[in-house]
Amino acid sequence: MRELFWLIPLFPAFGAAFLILFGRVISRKLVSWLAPSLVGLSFLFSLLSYIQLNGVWVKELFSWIKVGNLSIPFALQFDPLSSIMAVTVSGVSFLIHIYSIGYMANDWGYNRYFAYLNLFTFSMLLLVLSANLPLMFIGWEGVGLCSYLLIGFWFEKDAAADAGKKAFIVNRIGDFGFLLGIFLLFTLFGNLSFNYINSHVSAVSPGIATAAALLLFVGATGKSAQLPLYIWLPDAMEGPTPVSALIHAATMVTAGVYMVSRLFPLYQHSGFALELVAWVGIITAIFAATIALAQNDIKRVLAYSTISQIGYMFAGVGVGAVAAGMFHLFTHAFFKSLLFLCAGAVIHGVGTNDMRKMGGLRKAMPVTFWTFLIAALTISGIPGFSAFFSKDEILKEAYLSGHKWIWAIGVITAGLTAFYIFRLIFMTFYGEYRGEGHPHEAPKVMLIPMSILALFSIIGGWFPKSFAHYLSPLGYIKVIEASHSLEIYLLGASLILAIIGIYIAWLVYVKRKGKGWNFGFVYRVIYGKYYVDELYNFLFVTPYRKGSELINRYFDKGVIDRTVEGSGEAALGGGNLLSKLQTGLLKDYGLWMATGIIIGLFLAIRSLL
Amino acid sequence: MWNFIYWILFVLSLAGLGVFLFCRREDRAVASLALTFASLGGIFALMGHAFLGTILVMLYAGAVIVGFIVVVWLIVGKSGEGKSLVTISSIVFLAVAFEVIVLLSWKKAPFKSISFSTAELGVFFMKDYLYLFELTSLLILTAVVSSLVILRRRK
Amino acid sequence: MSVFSLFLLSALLFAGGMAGFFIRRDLVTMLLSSEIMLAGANLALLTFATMRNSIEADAIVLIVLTVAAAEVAVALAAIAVVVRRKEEATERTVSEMKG
Amino acid sequence: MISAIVFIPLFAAVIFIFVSGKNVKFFKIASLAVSGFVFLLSIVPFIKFEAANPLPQFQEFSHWIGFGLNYRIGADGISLMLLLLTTFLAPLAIASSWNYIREREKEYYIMMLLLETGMLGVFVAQNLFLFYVFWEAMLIPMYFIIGIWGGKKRVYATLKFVLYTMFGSLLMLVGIFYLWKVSPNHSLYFYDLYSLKISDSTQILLFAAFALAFAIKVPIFPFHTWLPDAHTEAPTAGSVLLAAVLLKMGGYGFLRLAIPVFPEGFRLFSPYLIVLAIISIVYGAAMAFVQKDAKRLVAYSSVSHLGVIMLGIFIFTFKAYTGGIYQMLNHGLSTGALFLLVGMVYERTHTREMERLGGLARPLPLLSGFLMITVLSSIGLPGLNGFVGEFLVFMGSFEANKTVGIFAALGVILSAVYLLWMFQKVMQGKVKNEAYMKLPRMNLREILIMVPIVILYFWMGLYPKFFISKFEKSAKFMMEISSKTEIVQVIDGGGK
Repeated sequence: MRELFWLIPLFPAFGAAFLILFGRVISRKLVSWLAPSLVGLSFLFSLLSYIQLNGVWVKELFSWIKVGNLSIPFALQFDPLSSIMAVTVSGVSFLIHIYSIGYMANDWGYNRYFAYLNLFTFSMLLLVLSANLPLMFIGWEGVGLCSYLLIGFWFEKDAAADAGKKAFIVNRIGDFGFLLGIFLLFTLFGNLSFNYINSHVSAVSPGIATAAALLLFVGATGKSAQLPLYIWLPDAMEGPTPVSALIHAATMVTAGVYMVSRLFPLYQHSGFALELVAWVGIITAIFAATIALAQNDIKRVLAYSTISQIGYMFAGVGVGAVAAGMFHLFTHAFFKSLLFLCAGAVIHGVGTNDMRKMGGLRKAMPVTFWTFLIAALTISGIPGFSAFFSKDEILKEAYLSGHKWIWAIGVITAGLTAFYIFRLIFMTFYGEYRGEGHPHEAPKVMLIPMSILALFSIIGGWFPKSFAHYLSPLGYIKVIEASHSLEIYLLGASLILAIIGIYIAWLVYVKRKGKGWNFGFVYRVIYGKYYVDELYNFLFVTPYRKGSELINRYFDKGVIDRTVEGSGEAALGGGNLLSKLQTGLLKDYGLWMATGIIIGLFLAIRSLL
Repeated sequence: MWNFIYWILFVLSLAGLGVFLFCRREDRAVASLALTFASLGGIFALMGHAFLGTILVMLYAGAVIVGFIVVVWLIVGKSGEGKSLVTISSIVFLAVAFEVIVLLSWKKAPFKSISFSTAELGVFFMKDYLYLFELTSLLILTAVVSSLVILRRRK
Repeated sequence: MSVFSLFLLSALLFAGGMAGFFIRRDLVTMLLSSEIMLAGANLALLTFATMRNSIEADAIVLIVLTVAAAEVAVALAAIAVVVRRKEEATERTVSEMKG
Repeated sequence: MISAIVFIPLFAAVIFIFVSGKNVKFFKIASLAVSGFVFLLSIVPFIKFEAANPLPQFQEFSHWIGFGLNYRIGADGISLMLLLLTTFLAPLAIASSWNYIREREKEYYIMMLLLETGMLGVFVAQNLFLFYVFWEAMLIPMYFIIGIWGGKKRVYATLKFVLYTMFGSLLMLVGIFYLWKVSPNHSLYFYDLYSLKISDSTQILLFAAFALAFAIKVPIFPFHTWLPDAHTEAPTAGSVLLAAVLLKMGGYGFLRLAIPVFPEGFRLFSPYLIVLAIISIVYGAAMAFVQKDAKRLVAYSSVSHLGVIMLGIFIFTFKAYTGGIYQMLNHGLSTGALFLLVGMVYERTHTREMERLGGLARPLPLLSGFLMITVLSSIGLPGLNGFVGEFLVFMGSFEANKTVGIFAALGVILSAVYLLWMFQKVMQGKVKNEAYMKLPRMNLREILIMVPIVILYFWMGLYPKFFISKFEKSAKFMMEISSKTEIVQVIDGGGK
């Protein structure tokens, strides 16, 4: 498989190209067979390569850009880190493809949808498997593009089109930082392949390394929706739910975490950058968790939960525990996409996103309810489920590596997570049904992938230790063995908080039917998402628009155009002025002649005098 | 004595000019010019260029001024004042008469300092500047013809 | 009969002619004053001819005279036409060429 | 060989004159055939071109007027690529105006062919005088194309366009006279001019003159006001060629003439020019964002993209220089395509006001697909052609000077903002008026116009080496000459 691993991204690429070109002519049946099978093939290949992997495989297909001292080969690399990502991405994508067959069954853009989904899988796999930064950048922007296309899939809805544009532009701002990071790294190292950078990182002063690392991190915050550039993810819920499940839960948003762990030596060398990553991660975690408390749209709650969980992963990597971070990423991919798929099933059944119009769906949608419950238990860190191991691994690493505050915030966020996820369950599945119509269970083609994912989210977390060992050949993975008692103490703390969270949720939403919980101002602020969107608009969007309008009307048309036309008119004016001389009166002409002669004579004679 | 005549001519010409400039009456002003030209002719003669003097007088004092008077009358005639015939003819006559006297005395032209005579002038023309001479004659011819054409009344 | 006085006369004639040209409004006077200017110039030319005793200058004076005469003839004809069409022949009438 | 390529359209145009204007079909097909044939012909030099030799190849020489004003044509790597860009786009532009131009087709196609000759001539001329002749000759057909077949305010726009450019090139003419006088036995051959010794102060003056002429043509920031007017009023094919090829002449002029012949002048002016280039990038993008008319938006977008190109050339590092030249080709393709598509929308909806357009993706799915890909290539999505050029330019400028690199890279965000905004306004959302639902789909001709361009997007994006290797050596050689480091004495005796 060593020779064929580079085929992994090419299957969906071929799928995407085929669907885009012939999308309009082939039947839906063919598409619903072709698209998932291609992604399945690449999942199979990545699984096989994962199994046979020994050391690091690099395959250069052709040299992409070669100008002067810059030479960027189109090279793919398969090593432990990218193997995990490849398997998760292709696996989740395969399941979601199958799920989408059911979900998008009666949509007129069916073929187009699967074309974009395949294109996305290709870009994500390219991002994950690339051996150097510019190639990763292709995948990086490729996923940005696909998220634009898929969020704005129902482009007739203005909200969706705006959300897609917003997502792309915010990503683009992140990519601006990423691009500058690439340039800086090139000026530093002269070669942009990961292995080269990781091995030569010590040759560079920490200061510049920090600058480069932070620039790349700007790109990561854009892509993984961390604090400054997270605003696009909640709006991205306008897109179809399987898209949110795949892109905004499992794969794309984790690209940032993957990039940081891929260039971990650079971050480690710079020291400060790593700290910043940890702190940004954990602050985003708690920030997003608080917002999720008060949202009424089921998908927005999950969106904020995603932001918060990714905050966890960044915190994990930030405190030096790359294995823990990646492990959480691995488990998160499964349970978060499951949450989204269940939400999709609920929406598919009820027809609306608003939780206030749901309730009591336990009886109507049993399978969805049970898978949803499993996922909820997982995310809140109940032992036995996968997230318990991965999240606590991160908290343990944080505590041990001296980041006490990060551990504390992490634990509080765990409590909040438990609260908002069970708030969601109680509002949708308990109490009586508040919406119209009669909710029906999702079709079988959607339930199968959900149950598979539920299975994964349970067993996924049972081998944390081997995960770290699997990654160790990368060299910068450290495995710390904590004393047994300390481990119990840490696990206990987060568990207790989780249970408290669940209890409060139960108390508020089941016993007192969810009416009592509004603390007035705090609620409104959280509900308004801290008015960050409005702030950004006020600070950036409107001044840019107004400023350009003003410049356009006054400066561009006014100043420059006027000068250009002005010079034209000046010539005309001059002409008119001169024509005034033509009075038609002989006397005037005689006068001009006389003066001319006299001046001439004077000049001639003057030389004589 | 000749100096005296010269100064008279000098003064007369300036007088003619003065009258021309400041006189209200068109025709009288034009007529006074005849006096100026006549006196100039005289000065020419005194200087020894009798031939030129006579041509000057004939051309200007005669043809030009008379022509102008005719045109002035055309204009004046339209505007009603016609009685000044007497004054005009008297001034013109005076000018011409005076000139004749001087020219008669050109034989002993006192200030003559040129060595060539009118004959030589003619020979000069005929010898090297014949074309130039013919050209001027052609010019005059065209002038006459064109003025006739200009004046022809459109049918 | 000093040469200076001759030059003085020609200068005066020329100045008078120019003044006439600018003061009076009607075309006839302007034409005449240009004639006077020409005569003044002729006089100066002649005095130089006599001083330098050059036959060519003399010839030129003659030719200038004849040409001036021709010019007057045409000018008069033009003025006559103007008069016939517009009754009065002042400067105003021929200012159609205004810019 | 190259003279044939340059003058075949001219001969065809002359023959067209004698054909009666009634059978319009003939003109449409014949002009397409001619320009198509010229394109095929231009592939031959591309293949036979040996990339290792940086000097102009396929040279042709004749005395023409003598006194140094002789006819010398040749193409080194850079001119060859621009030649190909022109011959590639001309047939597409002609094909796109088949049912766009309704009246006076005969004169229209004659003008298009004359324009093609003018454009080709500029890129292959090796003698400064010949360069100037083609430089001016190309203005005349453009004047008529905008003036006769343009929009409402066409006369104003075309006058402004021609006079503005003419004003610039007159200064250049003065420069040419000086060079003619100074150059040894009046040779105006480029490579003789490069080795010319001119005192620094005159170099600065001359550079200013040439730079102004080319800056107006590019256009760089303060001299750009003619472009939006010219574009909004020009017919589709006119603005395609105007944007895709004419604007490159400014850049080509800089790298071929202004910089190598007056390196001292360039050294003095380059910081200001770099600042102007960056302003063009940001300013063009900002202005594009607020335009109401789609074509004006695309016009301002080319101001922004040309800012990137000129930055590449002015910053004068090898990567940025090559990137700038490569970006010329990309911009030609993507902006040309943008104009073609806006033209197609205009043909159907007869309006370019973005407020009145909307939701066209439903009735015109294929067109919105093409527009999507073109917008992505123009934004510089990695994997497409725009990215390679911009990446090289930004990397080169970042290497030379960090702040310049950062400001320039800002353009990446801004271009995404206005182009996506335009795409959303035109294609997405609800259809504003019902008539648009029944708009005619893209017919075969339009598809055949767009398909080669899209193929090139991917080809130039994923395998740029195929193109870059052709002009890389010439670019390096041009830079060496311009920095007067060591004149590689390989100049072949330079014919007089």
